[in-house]
Amino acid sequence: MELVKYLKSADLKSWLQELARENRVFAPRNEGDSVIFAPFDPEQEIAIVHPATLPPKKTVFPQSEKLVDFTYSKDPENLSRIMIDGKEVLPEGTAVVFGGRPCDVRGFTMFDRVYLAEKSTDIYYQARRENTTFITLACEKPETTCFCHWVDSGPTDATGSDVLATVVDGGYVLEALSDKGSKLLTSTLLENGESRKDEARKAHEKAAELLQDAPDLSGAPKKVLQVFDTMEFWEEAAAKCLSCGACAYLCPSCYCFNITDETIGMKGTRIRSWDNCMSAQFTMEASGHNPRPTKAHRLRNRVGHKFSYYPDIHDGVISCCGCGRCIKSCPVGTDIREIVLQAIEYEPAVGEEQADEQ
Amino acid sequence: MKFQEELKDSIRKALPDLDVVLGWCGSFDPLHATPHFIRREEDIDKLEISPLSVHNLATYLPGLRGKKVGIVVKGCDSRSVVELLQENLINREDITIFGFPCTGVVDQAKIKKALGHAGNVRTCDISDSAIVIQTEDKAHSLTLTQMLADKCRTCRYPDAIISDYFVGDKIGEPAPLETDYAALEAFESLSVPERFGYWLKELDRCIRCYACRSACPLCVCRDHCAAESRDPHWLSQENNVRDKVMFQVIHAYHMAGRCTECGECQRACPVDIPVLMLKQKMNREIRDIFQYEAGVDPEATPPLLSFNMEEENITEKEW
Amino acid sequence: MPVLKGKELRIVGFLCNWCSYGGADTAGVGRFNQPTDLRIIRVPCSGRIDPLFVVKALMNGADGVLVSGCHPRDCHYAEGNFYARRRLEIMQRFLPVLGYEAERFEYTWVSASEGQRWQQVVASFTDQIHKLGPAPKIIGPQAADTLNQMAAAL
Amino acid sequence: MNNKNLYLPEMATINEVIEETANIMTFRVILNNPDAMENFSFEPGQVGQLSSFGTGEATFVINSPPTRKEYLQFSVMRAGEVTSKLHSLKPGDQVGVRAPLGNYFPYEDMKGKDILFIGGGIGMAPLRTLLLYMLDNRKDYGKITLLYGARSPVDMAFNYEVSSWLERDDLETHLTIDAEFEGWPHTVGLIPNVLLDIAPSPENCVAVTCGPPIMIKFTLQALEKLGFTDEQIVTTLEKRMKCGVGLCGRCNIGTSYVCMDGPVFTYAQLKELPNEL
Repeated sequence: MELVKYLKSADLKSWLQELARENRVFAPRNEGDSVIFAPFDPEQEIAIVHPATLPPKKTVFPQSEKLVDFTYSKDPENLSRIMIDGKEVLPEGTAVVFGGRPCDVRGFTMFDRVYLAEKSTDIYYQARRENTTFITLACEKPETTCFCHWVDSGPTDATGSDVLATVVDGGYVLEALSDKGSKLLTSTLLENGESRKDEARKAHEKAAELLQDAPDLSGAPKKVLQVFDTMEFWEEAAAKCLSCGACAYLCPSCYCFNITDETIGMKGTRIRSWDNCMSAQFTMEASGHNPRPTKAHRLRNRVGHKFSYYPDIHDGVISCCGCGRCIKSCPVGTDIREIVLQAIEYEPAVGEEQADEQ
Repeated sequence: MKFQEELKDSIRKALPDLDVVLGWCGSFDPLHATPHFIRREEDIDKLEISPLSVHNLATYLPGLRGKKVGIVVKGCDSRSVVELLQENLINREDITIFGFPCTGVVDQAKIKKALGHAGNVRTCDISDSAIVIQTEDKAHSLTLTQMLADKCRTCRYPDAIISDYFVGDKIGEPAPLETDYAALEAFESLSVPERFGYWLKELDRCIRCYACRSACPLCVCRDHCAAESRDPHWLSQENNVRDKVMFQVIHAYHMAGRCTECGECQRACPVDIPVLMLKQKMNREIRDIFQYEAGVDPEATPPLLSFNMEEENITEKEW
Repeated sequence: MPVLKGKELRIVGFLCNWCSYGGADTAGVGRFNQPTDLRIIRVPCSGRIDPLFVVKALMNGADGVLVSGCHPRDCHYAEGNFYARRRLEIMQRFLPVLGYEAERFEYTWVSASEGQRWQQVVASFTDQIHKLGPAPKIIGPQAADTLNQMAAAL
Repeated sequence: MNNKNLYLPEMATINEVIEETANIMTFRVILNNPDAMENFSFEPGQVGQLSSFGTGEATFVINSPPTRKEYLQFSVMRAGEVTSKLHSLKPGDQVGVRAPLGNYFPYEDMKGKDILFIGGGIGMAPLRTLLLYMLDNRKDYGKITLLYGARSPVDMAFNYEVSSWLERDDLETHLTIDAEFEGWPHTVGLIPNVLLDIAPSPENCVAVTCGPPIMIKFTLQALEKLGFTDEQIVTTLEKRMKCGVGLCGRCNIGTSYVCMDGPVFTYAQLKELPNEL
């Protein structure tokens, strides 16, 4: 059932407009000096030449979303008694996300293992995930901050995507990778793409050739855990960290959240919003105790979760897709690659080893 | 930089008495620098001072209180140090300041724009007048003055205001390349709905990472910020532009009479939101009313912590 | 003074407990006719007012904000209104950069005995806000209008 | 896949409020949906998210035993925003309940063994569930000993039950307070010291302990001194939680999520975890 189509560059907007009749369509566009995913607007240029500043994470995992709407009302029989009614607010409609990169979309597979787990399925996430179709754009060349191939992926890895689009002369080769993807490729604007498959294949090979050698991270889960108690390691790694949340919010695979109540008058909402483990409040307990009191503790959790805890639980899969946004957009250039490699290479000082043995 | 070796010598001399010296070194690509924490002798060699030394390292000082810290400062950074001293947020005797004559730092956003894309920089050579950047397919020669951060184009304090070591020759009072607040004034000439709409549009893409706050050397509440407080409940966690604008107003107001316009808030923003303008507006009004400038005199009393019975430049409304 | 014609707008007033709240009371007791757009929040002192209250009120749907305290030198806490004057003046000058007319916010001084002055202040400020019309709304049912207006302006 | 909404609480009504101490209140709540109440089942040690809409949710152990089904009981110590709000509630007020969550005490494995409960302050709440459950199934367990300590007599929650526990001859109860207090007929001394004085035998015994971190630290040392092995010691942990179902990412200690893999851990399990309590 392999379905391959070809779309002329000139027809891209028309095709997205067709798709927008039945779906909410998101595509990257310029906003100020940044490129972000926004509802497709035929009046605006689609910015797909380079990876977007923000991944399309919010299309499935919004920056904030309603979980429960609640209303207060007075009990007619006892006016001093306030009754509360809570109603779930579930996401509706279907969406198409065009122009994400392989790393961006692969990020959702990190969510899937957690949010779609049998024992605790998150129906909000599930509804969006199942109703969103990803047309992913294969990368032509890596940026300096790209390291998808370090984490068992690559510039044309379509894991998690429904259609893989490859730039070829004059347009795009579109390969359906799922039933959802096939269903999108029915437009009359699309030509049969069989004859251009080779061209796409060649583009994929070229992209792979441009990658530099990747270090072996298979030892990372164990090694990162080994330095857990070496606070000097984390203090040095976190020294320049500002403890903001940019890395987490730009990360396609960071999935932590907060739940808060917001009320106006007799109505309110329980919302879920992005949260990040670099924030001091994240683990701050009401008693004032904080299990991760400094940025070193918090960075340890961030790196530990991605490169040790998550792979330990989920068959060795590193919860990082190598998009490099956390490096590129970090206000102080913290490089997670460097930290992981340092952890792998870390040799405890001799005195310390002795202390451990005692 | 000519004085870089001299600076390294000064640091080498001072390091034995210090826990750490803050400087800059190379980063993930040749176009970027990153803060460098010099703890050991061998770290000194990595120090690099250049127009890429954009970060205001004073941001780290309050967090290092209690330690003996050396810090390399540009003129603008030194104003943040002065302000922190003025507010008793750091102890002068714990800080060793290394100054140098700063000829300006780049604005990465301008370079990105000039290159079209800055993701594949191979080399970057900076001379007194030009930045030559080699990307994977092309060499770009950019005029340094055009790539300078706006704050450098209007700079009046190129030499550190206070320092314990100063390397190189002081520049003195430079001729600014631009007049202060020209962009702000252009913005103010827009219509009311245009101004209102501008912020809604620009801040809509804010992801509330609060890098603007975390990078700010004078946002010293750190883990107790109004942004996340539930009591008082200034902001909701909803993704709405109202709360994003409100946070920027809170930031600007909390900086009133304190902000030195180092521009870290805007530089840190991962989605390039021009948030510095709000602080500039606040500063210009404070300058006009109180003839006050933050971060130039550790002994000065900030305008909002004092008053006059009769305010010379405040005209109250007649009813 | 006649009540202003047309739709009532929403004006938030922050009044200090010692002077202006008393002044408003005096105006009421004296039956001085006033427009009814103003909603009063009593605070201990004008020095208690964080200028951010003003912005918060505007962003949450107020069309105008009025702050009134004791006359300079008459502050119950001696100096509260002197500090307030500096802070509020700065905020008033700041508002235009956000896209709010500076005139949407005023601060003034009314003593407990100045019922007449209070009437004058309320009437004049209400009139001022009506001339400006409703402030743009960021949230609530009218938010869509703002976005359209904004799109048109840009 | 099940399609249950993980975040939608069952609405419940507060049936009774008991002021335990100056900062601890106990709430007995009944789910508004009679079927849900009827079919509600949980294991001793499991927790629930109790919420006051408009303020938020917080995690508390269900401290009524599963064998007593007329209400769900939560004891709440005032500390933050949610607990302060809960403390203002009265019978008849509405709350949300998401429960049961987490694991539970291995009461099946404890059958036939002697049980030693060591509770400090509000830490008595999770122990109460298991204690009452065991008292309701008394013949399944060997000797049961309770050591319950609080700062002072007025800080002792569940006072009204403690007297009946003292009277039982199938339960050995020791009460202790930190410092001398006029009219206090029981022991005075810190829990770990009193524990060493009582010196219960570790043989065929399981120690179940909960309390403030500092108490736990020294109690564990005392238990080790008495010869208890790590496997013989069971405790419960507490972390800031939001989702309660292993997603939101704040309660993990390395790979273990306190909300899913806990809150009940043996000391042996705790020692396996990275040190991030």
